[in-house]
Amino acid sequence: MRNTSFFSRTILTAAACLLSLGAHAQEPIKVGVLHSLSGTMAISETTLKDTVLMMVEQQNAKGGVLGRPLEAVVVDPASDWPLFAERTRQLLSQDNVDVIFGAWTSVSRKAMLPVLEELNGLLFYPVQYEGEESSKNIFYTGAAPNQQAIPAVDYLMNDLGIERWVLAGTDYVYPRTTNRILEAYLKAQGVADEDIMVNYTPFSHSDWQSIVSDISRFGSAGKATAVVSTINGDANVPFYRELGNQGISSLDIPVIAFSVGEEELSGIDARPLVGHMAAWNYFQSVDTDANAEFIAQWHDFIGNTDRVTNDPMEATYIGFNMWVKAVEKAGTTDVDAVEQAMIGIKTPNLSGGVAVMNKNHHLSKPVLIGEIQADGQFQVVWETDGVVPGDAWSDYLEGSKDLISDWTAPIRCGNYNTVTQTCSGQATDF
Amino acid sequence: MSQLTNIWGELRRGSNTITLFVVVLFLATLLASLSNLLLPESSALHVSTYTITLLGKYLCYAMLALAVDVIWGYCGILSLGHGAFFALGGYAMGMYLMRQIGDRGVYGNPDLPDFMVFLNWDSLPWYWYGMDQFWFAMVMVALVPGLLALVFGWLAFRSRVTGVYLSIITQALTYALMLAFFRNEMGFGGNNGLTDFKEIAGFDLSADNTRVGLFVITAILLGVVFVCSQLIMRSRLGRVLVSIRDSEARARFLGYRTDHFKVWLFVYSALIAALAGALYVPQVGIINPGEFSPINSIEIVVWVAVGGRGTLYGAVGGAILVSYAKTRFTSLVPESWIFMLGALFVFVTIFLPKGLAGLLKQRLQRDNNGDSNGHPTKLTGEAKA
Amino acid sequence: MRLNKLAAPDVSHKVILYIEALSVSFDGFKALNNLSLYINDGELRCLIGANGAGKTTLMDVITGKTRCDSGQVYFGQTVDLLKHDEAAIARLGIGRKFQKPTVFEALSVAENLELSLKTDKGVWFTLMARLDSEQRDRIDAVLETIGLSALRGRPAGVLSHGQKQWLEIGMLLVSDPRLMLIDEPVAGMTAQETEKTAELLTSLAGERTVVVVEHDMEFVRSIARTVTVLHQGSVLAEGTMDQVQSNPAVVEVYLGEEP
Amino acid sequence: MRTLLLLICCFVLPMAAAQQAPEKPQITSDSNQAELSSLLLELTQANFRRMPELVTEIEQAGGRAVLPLLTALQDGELYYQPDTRELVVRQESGGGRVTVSDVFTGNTLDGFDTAALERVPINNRLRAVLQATIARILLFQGTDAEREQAARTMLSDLDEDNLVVLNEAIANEQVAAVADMINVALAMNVLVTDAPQAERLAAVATLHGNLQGPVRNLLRSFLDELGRNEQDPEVRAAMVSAMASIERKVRFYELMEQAFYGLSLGSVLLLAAIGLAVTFGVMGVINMAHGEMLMLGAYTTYVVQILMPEFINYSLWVAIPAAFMVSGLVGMFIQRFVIRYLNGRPLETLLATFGISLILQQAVRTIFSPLNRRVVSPDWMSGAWDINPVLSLTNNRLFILLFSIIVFVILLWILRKTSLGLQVRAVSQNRDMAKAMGIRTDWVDAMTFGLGSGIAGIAGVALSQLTNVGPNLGQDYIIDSFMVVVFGGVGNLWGTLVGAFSLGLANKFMEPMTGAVLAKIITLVFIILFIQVRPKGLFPQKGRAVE
Repeated sequence: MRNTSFFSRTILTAAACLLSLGAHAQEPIKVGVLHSLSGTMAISETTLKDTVLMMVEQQNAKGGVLGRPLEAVVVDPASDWPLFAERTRQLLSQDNVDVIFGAWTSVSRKAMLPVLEELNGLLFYPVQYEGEESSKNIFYTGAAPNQQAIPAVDYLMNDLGIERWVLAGTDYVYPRTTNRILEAYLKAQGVADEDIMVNYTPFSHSDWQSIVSDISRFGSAGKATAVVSTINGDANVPFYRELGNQGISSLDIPVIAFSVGEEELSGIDARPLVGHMAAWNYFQSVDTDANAEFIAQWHDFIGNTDRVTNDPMEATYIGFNMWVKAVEKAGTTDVDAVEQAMIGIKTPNLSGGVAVMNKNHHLSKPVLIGEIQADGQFQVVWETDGVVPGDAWSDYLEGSKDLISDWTAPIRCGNYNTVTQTCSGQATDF
Repeated sequence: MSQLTNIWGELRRGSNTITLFVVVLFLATLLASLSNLLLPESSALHVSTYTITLLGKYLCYAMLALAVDVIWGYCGILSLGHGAFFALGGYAMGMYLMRQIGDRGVYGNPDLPDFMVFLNWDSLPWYWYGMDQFWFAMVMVALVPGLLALVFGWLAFRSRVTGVYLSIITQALTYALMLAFFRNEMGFGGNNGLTDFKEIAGFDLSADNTRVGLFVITAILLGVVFVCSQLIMRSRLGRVLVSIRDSEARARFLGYRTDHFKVWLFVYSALIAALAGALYVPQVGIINPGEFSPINSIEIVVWVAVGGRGTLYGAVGGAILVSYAKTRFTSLVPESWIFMLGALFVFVTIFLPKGLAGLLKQRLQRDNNGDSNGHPTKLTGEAKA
Repeated sequence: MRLNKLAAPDVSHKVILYIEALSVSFDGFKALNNLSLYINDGELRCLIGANGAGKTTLMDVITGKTRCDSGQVYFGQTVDLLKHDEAAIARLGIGRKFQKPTVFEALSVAENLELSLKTDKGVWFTLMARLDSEQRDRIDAVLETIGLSALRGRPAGVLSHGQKQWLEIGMLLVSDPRLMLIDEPVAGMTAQETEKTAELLTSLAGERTVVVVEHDMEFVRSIARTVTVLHQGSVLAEGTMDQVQSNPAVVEVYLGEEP
Repeated sequence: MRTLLLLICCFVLPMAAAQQAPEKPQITSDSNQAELSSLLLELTQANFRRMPELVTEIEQAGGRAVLPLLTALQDGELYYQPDTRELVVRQESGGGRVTVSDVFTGNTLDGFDTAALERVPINNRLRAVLQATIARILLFQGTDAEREQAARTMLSDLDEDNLVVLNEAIANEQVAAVADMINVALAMNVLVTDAPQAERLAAVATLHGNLQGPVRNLLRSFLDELGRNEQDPEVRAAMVSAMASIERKVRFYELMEQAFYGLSLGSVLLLAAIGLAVTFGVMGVINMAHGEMLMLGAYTTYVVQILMPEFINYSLWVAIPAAFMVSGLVGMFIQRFVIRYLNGRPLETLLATFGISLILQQAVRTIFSPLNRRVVSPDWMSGAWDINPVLSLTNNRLFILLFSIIVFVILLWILRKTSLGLQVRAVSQNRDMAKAMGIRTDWVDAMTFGLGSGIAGIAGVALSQLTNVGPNLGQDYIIDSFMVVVFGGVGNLWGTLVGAFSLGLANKFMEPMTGAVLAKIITLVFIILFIQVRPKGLFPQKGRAVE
């Protein structure tokens, strides 16, 4: 085994030398990048790896952090969930990285979590997710359900007068939880049981004929109907195709999606989708100087002006900038110090506002709703007035409505029960 | 009594491979464990916990490869669904570990695992009962995959489904199970599976001691399974299995109920796979339906093919070698790893039908009786379809 | 499971194998057509016939490999062979040697014989089974008979074609069957070996029943007491070699073609 | 290849041009020009809240002459020049050719910097208003089909404006189908107003058996105690009977629909499996890279579309032979360099071809990136054939169903009637004998494998119209394909056909009860059990040679 670590070390040192040429002779700060570069998730995650590498490059051009250069350590967990845990351990205990940017799916984050807590690592997780989690060692820079799903439903209800709801999702934890939250929320808003249809399909579901026809039947009852889609990845193309072919336009039954962004649309002929919607915290089409600059940098870095930007990239961007600020504020890369320094950090987001890291390790973000355009971009048709703080524990779920997350003293707990005033279960390491 | 002496005699007769294997395994385990526990982290000889966990994982894979080799190498049954037994064993262990969390989950519910709480299950499904008892969970580790193998094997072998047909339906079996376990309604955590375990039989899973302990237990069990399998293969039963592999019809005309032998072996193999799965889960810390994916099962077969089927140490070596290569190369050259794996499949099947072990054997034989004018050893025992 | 412990077949009527009105067809082709045949206990019977006359199919039906469309096959007075599978039939004491020698090439010569021994053939028994001295002697004796003593440790795969033939005969011998079905025993053998085989088969008859299918007419003549000629799935003629040879029907369809 | 493309270009170009001919709008003289101009100016500046009113005002001011403007706005083709705020129609045709034309006359305008033009934004609410407005105009100006469609649109929105328009339209309507639709609308209106019993009964009679969604909803509401709850027993009875007749028809058509879905799924399975039926069934070779042959076909479609962006509508006709060639050649390559060396060792072949499938996937990932590729559906494959309001068959599925059967028939013909087919069958039945008779078995093997792979490539073209074109495409179909072939019976093309369609139908008829996943699991378990009962599948190959 000694040989092997020696081997990997040589490679890494070589890489480090290259990166820090001409910069500082100081020991570099190591940034772990844990995104799948092969397997099924490579399709989404490769982009985020490139984003982190771009951010690292830019930061080094600015002189690094604390006067030390940054060095990216890229490993590939190959879309294999147990490998996420193993690679996390490798990054933390072998490569001694100071921070990790990584993961896309909830299951990969869940696999990493015990290792992060055991070895006291730091993860920035950049994807919208189902909430119901807050670890001391993770910062969630994507949207929680209250930053995506609930505002989207509000928009449909108030602005489009939707009365009947189809909650369609891929059968995994994010759609399940989101739909549970939405169901509870809709019922609280007075929507009757028979006006909600819930449907789950497996990953990569390709035959949507029956389901789309069910939706169309459900939507022909004379009430305005919308589909809230948490359908994931590959299944979307055949889903939208079937919608288009069965003649269901955004006027008949609009679809609002939480997992379809610019990157996904780049693989679809978007013309039949025009008018369907997505809710995110960022769209490439957002018209701000910061965004224009970001897009330009991205195109420059990746060497292809056709490449799009998307919400998880913005979340990576925000997370990275926040981490840099926090390290500078703390004056060290020590995880505990950075964790405390993170709370309250503000950095500009790309949609013209300011992102704030809250006590629960979630961000405050604006919520935007965009309509799909023929070119695969979104046109923003609605946005929240200000930013919405992310809520780790949903107020609409039985188990979690009494829970809050607060990582500042004196509570310092990711799942603090406000009724019993205890921090249940989770070890806090304090 | 006579049987005992038989086994002893058997052990002595085949002492070469067995002793060598056991000694190597024992020494490696001992060294790795001691250097992890006794040497300071700064020492150059210190083996990190990361490495220990990695080694533990490899040993589980080795055991799994052994399970496949036993049926494929010795009896010509190519199962493309052995990942299913591995995963079932893993799930049984995972359920136990999940129950051990108790009220330390994020919702503090003493009975329900976290994923059930937020998906609004109001009570524990019946099949989760008893899983909080270690002994019961261990019984389930063996019972569920064993029963599945028994029923499936009984159906398949009795109706003489063989060769590629069998391979394809084993693949269908694991695929169907994967789809089923992906369903959240099943109550096994859907895509996320089971994770965030805290302790096993009272030992903290994140402690170095526990990890080393698990690693040592895995090594010991691998040794036991290896010795058992080797003894079986050297018994007359082993010869019957080989005869079934080479000509099942002929074996039947000799009066052997070949279907009984195949079912028996299939169950035995499934039990080994399940044991490997149960050891794997606490070490990697997660079990999810991805383990059922047909690709995983095919990968196991590749380990065996690379190592050399029909030799148990070949299977073990192949599993460790390929897994290690995977760990290395997916870190170094992630994009090329798949190319390499693919090329390995093609290369081994065309040029190394007996795997590395076959190569080794040829070498040894050539060295031993290089000058003898004995008949050249033909490559025999191709699996018949 | 324990069929091998069954009593020996009831041969009180001297007949060990009854085949009555047997028919088998493949895809409309009648391989066996209403065939009836009786083999006496201890007899050495030769079956001859052109290719496609149904010899191998007949053996397949007797040993349980092929299901018949109609007819009856009885082993002795009481055992209905059609109700048993291959393994059970083998355990009843019906041994078979195939046309193309099929030995287990990966196993050694001695192991091939060991597997053929007449013992319990259940899974658990084989797991714990050891050769006792009596069985060891038996294997040694058979090895001697078939002339492969020197090669006992060799993998059967390296044997020559003739040696494999012998090994298969040895496997048959060691299993101590009541009824032996032997398909083309001397194909690929030298003249000496053929002679030796003839000797062996003749000596076996009496205590066992032997049914031989063979093309080599010289060989048949040297061993046969009774010959049955099959043609198009039924019995064309039966009798001593001379009787059969002088039978005009036989001359026309068979012997005429292949002098 | 290049010549082929050129040929197609020459053939296709005039047709495409003919399709692009602009429609001539009418200019009416009674429009209030001044008011309209100011409204049009406002259109370039208004926000989404103001827009819907603005559209209504424009209709009032401009009358029916504003139809081209509204249509352009609805299609997202209405642009304005940032400085002059002049509105123009900007259309993009395939290959990025941009034309700018006048909003009302449709005359092509030159001298615009097309890149600088700004689009008049549009959202869903505006689209809804536009749809209603355009329907009101089309009811008088449209073609027969457009008028019928316009009347149908109004069924769900019978406000006063629409009633005025409908009453006006019925007076002059000559076409029966359109008049019927308008009458349905008027009858619905009669029911919701306080008309005398006789009129209401007549209205119900008009609606009897009508399958339009709004009609059903209206009747349901009258029969619902919490809804409009019809009091008059006679009218109610008529309504019950009308509703029953509707429900009966709906149930029947839903069954038809389900059968179509089943057949359609079956056709996809058939396409995916039929190539495998050749390689596995005829040659006995387990080709785990079969899925990747599908994938290559789909990627070929993508590349063809990239090469001929102007002629997307014809791209598939080029893609089909191209995909056949690409997959077929790759298949032959695999056969010559790998499978040939593993003759008679099916399990090894299985492993080696699995390795090849990994390599092909990763190769595609390296060349085309792991992202899904955008394959466009030609116009003639989008949309649906609307048989009636409850039964419509989507065109792409219909074409693929047809296509799968054509492919099947051609394959059957090749194997039955051509000399290649004869040789293939000879080799599959007795290789040695065939060799002895002078058949070049090597060559036949390569050709058979090429044929099977090529057909998989063609199937990939069809799949590119249904699902993602990505590196994982093959993986999603490989197990299903094997199931179909094994279920149908190896070596029997008819078995594959029957197997594919029966599995498709079974799946789709189970789906409403069990959900998609469980239906699939049940099907898999069924096949596993079925193989135990009939190890050789539905239609086993017979005879001794099989053993």
